Amino acid sequence: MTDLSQSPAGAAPQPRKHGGSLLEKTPRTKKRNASEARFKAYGIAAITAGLIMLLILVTTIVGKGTGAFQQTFVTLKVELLEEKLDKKGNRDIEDIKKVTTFGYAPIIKAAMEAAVAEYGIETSLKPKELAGILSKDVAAQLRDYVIANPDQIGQTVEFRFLASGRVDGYMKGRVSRDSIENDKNISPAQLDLVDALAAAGVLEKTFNLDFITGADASDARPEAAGIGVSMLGSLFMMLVVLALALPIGVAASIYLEEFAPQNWLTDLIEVNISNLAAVPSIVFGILGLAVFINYMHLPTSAPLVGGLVLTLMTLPTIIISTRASLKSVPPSIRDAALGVGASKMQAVFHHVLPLAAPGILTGTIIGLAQALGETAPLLLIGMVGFIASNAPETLADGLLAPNSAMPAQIYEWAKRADPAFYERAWGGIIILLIFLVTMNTLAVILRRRFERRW
Amino acid sequence: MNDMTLMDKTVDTQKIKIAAKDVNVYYGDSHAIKDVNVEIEDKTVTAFIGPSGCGKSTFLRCLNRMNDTIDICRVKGDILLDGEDIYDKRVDPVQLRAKVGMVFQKPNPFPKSIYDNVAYGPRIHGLAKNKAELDEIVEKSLRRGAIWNEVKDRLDAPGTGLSGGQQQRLCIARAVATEPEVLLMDEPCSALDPIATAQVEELIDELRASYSVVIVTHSMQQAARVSQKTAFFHLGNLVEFGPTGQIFTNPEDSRTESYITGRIG
Amino acid sequence: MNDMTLMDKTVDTQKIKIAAKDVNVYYGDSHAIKDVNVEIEDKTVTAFIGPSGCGKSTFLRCLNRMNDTIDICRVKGDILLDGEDIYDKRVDPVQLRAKVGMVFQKPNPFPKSIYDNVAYGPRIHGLAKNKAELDEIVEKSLRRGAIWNEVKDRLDAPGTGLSGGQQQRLCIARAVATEPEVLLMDEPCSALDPIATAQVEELIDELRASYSVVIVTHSMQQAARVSQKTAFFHLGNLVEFGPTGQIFTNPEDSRTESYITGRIG
Amino acid sequence: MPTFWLVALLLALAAVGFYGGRRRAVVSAGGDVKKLHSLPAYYGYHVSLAAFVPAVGALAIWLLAQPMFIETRVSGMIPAEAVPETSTLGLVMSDVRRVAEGLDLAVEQGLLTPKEARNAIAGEQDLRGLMGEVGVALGDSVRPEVLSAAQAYRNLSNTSRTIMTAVVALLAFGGFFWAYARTHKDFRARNVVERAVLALLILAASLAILTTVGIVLSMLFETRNFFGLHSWTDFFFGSTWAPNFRGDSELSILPLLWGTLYISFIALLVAVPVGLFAAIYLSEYASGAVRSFAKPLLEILAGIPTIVYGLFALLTVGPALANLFAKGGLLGVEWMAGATSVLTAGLVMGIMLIPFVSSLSDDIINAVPQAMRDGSLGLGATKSETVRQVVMPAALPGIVGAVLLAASRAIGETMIVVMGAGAIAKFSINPLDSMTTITTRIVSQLTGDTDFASPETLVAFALGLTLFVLTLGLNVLALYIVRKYREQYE
Amino acid sequence: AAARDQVQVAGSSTVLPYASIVAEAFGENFDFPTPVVESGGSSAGLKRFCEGVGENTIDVANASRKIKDKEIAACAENGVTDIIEVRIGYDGIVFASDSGANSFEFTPADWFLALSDKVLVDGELVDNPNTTWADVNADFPAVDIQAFVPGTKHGTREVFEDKVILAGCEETGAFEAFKEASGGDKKAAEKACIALRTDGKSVDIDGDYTETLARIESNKDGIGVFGLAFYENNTDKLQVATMSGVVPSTESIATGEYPVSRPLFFYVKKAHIGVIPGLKEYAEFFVADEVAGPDGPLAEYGLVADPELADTQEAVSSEAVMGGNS
Ligand SMILES: Nc1ncnc2c1ncn2[C@@H]1O[C@H](COP(=O)(O)OP(=O)(O)OP(=O)(O)O)[C@@H](O)[C@H]1O
Ligand SMILES: Nc1ncnc2c1ncn2[C@@H]1O[C@H](COP(=O)(O)OP(=O)(O)OP(=O)(O)O)[C@@H](O)[C@H]1O
Ligand SMILES: [Mg+2]
Ligand SMILES: [Mg+2]
Repeated sequence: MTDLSQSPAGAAPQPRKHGGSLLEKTPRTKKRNASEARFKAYGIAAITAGLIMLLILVTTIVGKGTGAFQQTFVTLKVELLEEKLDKKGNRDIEDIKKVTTFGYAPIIKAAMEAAVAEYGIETSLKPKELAGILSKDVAAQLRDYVIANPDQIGQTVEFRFLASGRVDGYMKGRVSRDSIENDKNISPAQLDLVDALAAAGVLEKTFNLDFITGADASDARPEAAGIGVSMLGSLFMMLVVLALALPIGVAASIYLEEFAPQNWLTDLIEVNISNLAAVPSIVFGILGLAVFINYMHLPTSAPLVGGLVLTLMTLPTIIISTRASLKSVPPSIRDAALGVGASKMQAVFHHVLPLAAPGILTGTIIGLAQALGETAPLLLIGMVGFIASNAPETLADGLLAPNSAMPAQIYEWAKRADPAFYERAWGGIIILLIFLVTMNTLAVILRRRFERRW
Repeated sequence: MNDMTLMDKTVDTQKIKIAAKDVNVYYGDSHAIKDVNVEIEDKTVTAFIGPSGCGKSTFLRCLNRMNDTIDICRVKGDILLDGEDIYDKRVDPVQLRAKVGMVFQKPNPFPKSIYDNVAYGPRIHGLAKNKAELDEIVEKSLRRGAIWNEVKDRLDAPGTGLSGGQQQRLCIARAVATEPEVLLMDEPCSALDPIATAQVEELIDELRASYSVVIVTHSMQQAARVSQKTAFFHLGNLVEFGPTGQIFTNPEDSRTESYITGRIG
Repeated sequence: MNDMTLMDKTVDTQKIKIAAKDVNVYYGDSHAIKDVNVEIEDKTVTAFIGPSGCGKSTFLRCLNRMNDTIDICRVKGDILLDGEDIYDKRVDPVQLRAKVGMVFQKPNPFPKSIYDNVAYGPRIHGLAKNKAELDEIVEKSLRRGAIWNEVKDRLDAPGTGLSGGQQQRLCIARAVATEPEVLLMDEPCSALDPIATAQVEELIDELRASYSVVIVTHSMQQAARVSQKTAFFHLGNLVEFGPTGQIFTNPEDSRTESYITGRIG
Repeated sequence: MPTFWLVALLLALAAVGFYGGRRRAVVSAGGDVKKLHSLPAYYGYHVSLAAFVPAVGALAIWLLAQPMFIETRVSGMIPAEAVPETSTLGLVMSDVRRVAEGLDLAVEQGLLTPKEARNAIAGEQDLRGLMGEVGVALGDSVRPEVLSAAQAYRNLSNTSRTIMTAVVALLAFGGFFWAYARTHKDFRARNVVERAVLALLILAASLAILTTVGIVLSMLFETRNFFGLHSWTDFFFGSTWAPNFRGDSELSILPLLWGTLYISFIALLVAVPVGLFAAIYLSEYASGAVRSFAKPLLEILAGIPTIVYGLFALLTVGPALANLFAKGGLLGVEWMAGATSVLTAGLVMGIMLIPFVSSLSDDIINAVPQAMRDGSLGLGATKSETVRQVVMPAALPGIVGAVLLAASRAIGETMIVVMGAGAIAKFSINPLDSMTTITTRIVSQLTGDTDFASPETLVAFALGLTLFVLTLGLNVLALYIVRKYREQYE
Repeated sequence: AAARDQVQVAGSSTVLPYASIVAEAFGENFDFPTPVVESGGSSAGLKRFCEGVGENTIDVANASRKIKDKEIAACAENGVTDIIEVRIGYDGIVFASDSGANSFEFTPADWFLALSDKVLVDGELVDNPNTTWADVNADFPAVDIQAFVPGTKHGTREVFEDKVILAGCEETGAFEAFKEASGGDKKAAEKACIALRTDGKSVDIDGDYTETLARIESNKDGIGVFGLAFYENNTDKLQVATMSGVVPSTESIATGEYPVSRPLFFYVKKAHIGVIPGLKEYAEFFVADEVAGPDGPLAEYGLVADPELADTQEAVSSEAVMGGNS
């Protein structure tokens, strides 16, 4: 019976030689502690490395992008000449609309000449060159105003106009007199004019809300481009992704992890899901184009389609992380619930799921972050390009009207020739990150509430 | 606490609550329970005794199909509860487990508050109409689990932050809160001091009035004290099953005798 | 297995192995251990007894700083091992725990094979030069844990697939495999049958020859059987500490007496 | 918006059903909840589901089928000669739809009475102007055939709407009363509801299969076209990737595959150790405060648009490596030709992938029960030993999942590769050489200016499909490994 | 499906800036909504264009090359038969280096000698031995050859290959040598001519001109291939090289003096005219004198105006389809 009797020669076992004092570390302890310290140092190094990278990236982004939040404006008095805008003089809106933006050029030139005269600025510039310091957006701004207020024709109205991208660059120090040597878009004389106008207080650099709320503008007028509309596009897409990917992903994981019988079919599904994670995002674009647009006839360039495609792309991420965390809930918890007569479903929803919530939220954070920054699949469903629509007014509009998305917008801007867009691209990235951080914060707070160790 | 007061026990014959017929259990290839036949009576406390690893827990877990959750575990044979085969396809294990409650060998409180631990069962079974009733159930159960005094001031504290014995009693309270018809208790007093043990034994005795209780224990004294019937398991076999008095005083099988007198383990 | 053979015990005075001075332990705001002073001798078995939730485990865990792992737990006071403060900044808890081994109240085998469970400690401490030596240590430890016979054919099976009592013995084997100078055992026999209990008690007795053993138990008989010194805890206080014989036969404090005679819990 | 109201009605019915079912169950048990088979709420859900699900299903099917049905009916009405030579029936139909929609809107806004709308005759009114007013722009003035078709379209839709409403309402009420009638204290409401939920769960899981089928189908056809134009031996076994505009290009996947594997490998070489150590530090060593800010911060790395990483690779990492390894660099070696290399892209991609590994692993490691750690620490193990030998093996399946996710992302990344690794497909073991990956080639061949029916473009589909099959193989392998080494605690 | 009310355009990213300028102005001046202009490359644009006729297909495809016969066939297969081809002008392709670095005066032969995989040395075809520009042409400074050329997906690459490398190949006589080597096969010789070296001297750029610019900024010796419009917007950072002695500008390209340029097109689905509101107006507006003419905003941005714009205007307003009754 006694196993003990087999211990050698009945002699009382001698205790192992432990190092004498606790305060003195044995060589082995020293070695192990060293390895412990190394291990910990690796951890610290890993975190620090990650955080330093983040810091570098974020400082780069902020450094390059903050300029986008400021813009140079020129305040001008404009005489809305009747003979140019309403030749017939009958204020018929149809007639007024016939004057295209090109027809507003003389008015703008005149306004600039008047300003030069008013402030006593001496310049050799021709009227066209004078107007060259203003954005090309100015004509559209004026035309919109006139169409909205036909009764103002003939009056002199004060406007706040965008300065052209080059002028703005000059004010921000991006453009210098040296750098424009070969530039045919702006001349040193124009810069003299800018200096004079700035001195007169007509031209100033202020915070630019339009960048945050506005829509894209064409390549010819970087100063007018904003990210607001595409931000809404992203928002609607994220809503779709969140509303679909999270419940579907969690549901699928629960089935696979808790209910599915172990057989080839579930193995197939399992392998399939991890494989979907490895499918390049552009392939999801191909799929979206084929299924949602060509087959289901959903509109192109619609955030709804973008959201659906991104949902499919995000699902594997959420499923993989959800499954991993479901797996890590100890079986004793399930037993305890089943033991008091809970059904499997109840055990899962009442106990396992809350315990797995941190992992699920992590998957959601990462999946949504990925979805938020993705451009490639949007390329194929028509959300990348020049989509300068207005801000959607209704939910249906938001989902179905053509729109772009922040990363697509940023990507487009980064490609454009005018360096002024480059600054906006970085500004856009700042906004994207703020968007991301806001989105994450919610999830992180939620996750913290679920975290516990047992 | 005198040792063996066996002969005092009245052994009334009660209706059979659970009948196990030729039950065999396998963990993968290993044969853990071998041809066990046993009849557990209503309004009776049945004790399972036997050396560690002989299959008591395994068999106990068969009685409310908790073995379903172990992938590699296969159960053969019939187990009838009130004459119905609990392994029948049509049987809903959930309903079964609501009838046949369980206290596990290792205390496993939910990582929730003490209150929620106990209230969980009544909640999912709809045993309380309102909060007040639920409070009452919780208090009553905790009292029956002999832990009310220790936790009444910290019902919101997590159940996992209790001491070992407290967790064990919490699990007992949790199990009785759902008022099962049969209560399976796997070493419910292993971590309890004598007083708490006595209280739990009192509870068992009280439960016997209306329910059937099966208790696994390593303490011969305890088996003798609380049970009317005793089953002795050895290496997966049910060696002997009979009135507690008889088993302890006059076992038929030599192995039973050896175990009771402390010669085999 | 006769009950109380207390007076047979020789109570030699040994050198003090662990001295606790004014130890206070808090879980958050709750005060779990209050001003405990105790001196644990070398080559002696010390039993901690007391009702469930009185702080035995908490105090035990102080002795090898396992409480460090509980965030909300704060320990005040001095605990000296061989005259050295184990809470000193310079003390490496790892080295401390190698000296002061522990068997936990809830068996917690690693999700590894039985062999690896036992070999883990010797491996990290470099106790075996080669595989053969390691095999030997594992076998010896499992034998000492009184579980060798049950598991020798399935050393590769996962330790988590054992029965409750087997897991407990596995954990004992795991703890003795590292040959600590002090072994803290938190209810090591709670899930064991009498035979296995006797084997473990024999082991404890054997260990006493060279080590210091602290055992938490709810069984007064066990305390009486194996220990030379007994400490009685109540509601976080160390009520009485002295030679086992004296505590059980002639307690000074009325609470001790009540507990031993089964009146308070 | 009748559909909207219909859905609202269904929702209302579901709500009523919930309370009704619950009440009925409670009443049938004589007010004693304990006598019920299931919790009262389950009876409520049961009636709700019975009222809602079939009706909504019918509604969805109807809404999908109705346009098709009406379209065929209406297009049958358009005489063949009414379709302009250059146009198609489909386009005329879209005009019809637009006019119908315009009429609807006009009626809605009170510009036309319903009767006028029904009887409007093309040419009599300026319908185009009218439509313009309600916001429906027409390309041309309304032709009579189109107008009458549009009117028929409206009629049909109205009838169909009415029938649909009737059918849906019937189903809803039918379901409602059927379920309501079945509601009784012994009715196994929980089981029924749970079975419905399970069906939903299965549905969700099958979506993965559907997606896969969709992906394969959407690429299979073009892939077949590709192999019709280009020899498969060259594609699979050739050694050169050199598309050109003249056709007859060499398009072999092998150099791309090599680049893909190489770049992903380097990225993982960065991300896995850093991510794992970060996770371990966060979950085992870091204080709560450190953890609660470091983890979300690291997660931002996953959300920085890849274009930023691309530029970072291009402008910072690439030149830095070139400073070291290129000709005239600090090390005086000439291992690097330009600023782009596998290493550049791999390093930068690795940074992006850190949170994929760190955050997920952190959650998994954190979920390992404390008792495991205690067991190890109690034996005198150091924290690192505990982590390496007890915690990590227990967390392995989850960690493998995280690493696979990172690997998947690495394989799928484009922008960083384009900007960091260059665009040259070549076999080389020098990590300082430029290479490219399958994914970037898919993107560039798809978005380029080549002839869309040429093999140079179609190869994108073949690449996509092949990659799909390859990763499938890798995943099967990973599944096998995880199964084999899984350690279940407790 | 609700009716679509805006013009949908997709295609070449080279045409995108021009199309976006037009779309913006179109939206401002007409009651129609601003057209949606997607990018994604000529190939993808034409592919979607040819997917069929109907609302869920695009109306206009932008292309930086002429539509290919095979594509027309594929279009026809899907029912897209009447296509209006509109040439909007020319895109000049220029060679530029960092404004602070050396300036160059190239001939096609220089480029061939610098970048070709094989060159003719003493009548033998050998692996390109040239490592510095001085090796290529004694007049050039002795800086390392580092050229950033468009990736093989870019239409620009085709022009670069045809008008520079191939021309250089013929100029240096290598073409004949290649032809001889391949047994008189002209096609094979052409292919051999345009094969660029892969030792890192010539770097394919798969991104866009901003990437090329960034590469040049981080490697001052680099010379890149750009679109004229891009160069004109970045004159502060780049200096342009002459080709065969001609300075690239909208004028010199329009007159054909500067050889390296390519026409830009868009294609309109005739079937959609009259159905998609504003489609025809958009097409007409695009080629109107005030837009695409030499003084219009497109030219200002860098498009080389088409000298035959009047014909194009005429073709658009008469909806003349390709291949047919033009
Ligand atoms: N992790 C914890 N957090 C908060 N309170 C705790 C924690 N662990 C124990 N306690 C409390 O501290 C007190 C002492 O607990 P301890 O575990 O030391 O009791 P014990 O004497 O070991 O009891 P038992 O015999 O039941 O194991 C109890 O009131 C218990 O509820
Ligand atoms: N999950 C499992 N997988 C494999 N074998 C198991 C598992 N659970 C138990 N066993 C084995 O089955 C046999 C019976 O185990 P069981 O837990 O029923 O014993 P027990 O009688 O409850 O013992 P104890 O008193 O120690 O709790 C033992 O040999 C045990 O090792
Ligand atoms: Mg057991
Ligand atoms: Mg304890």
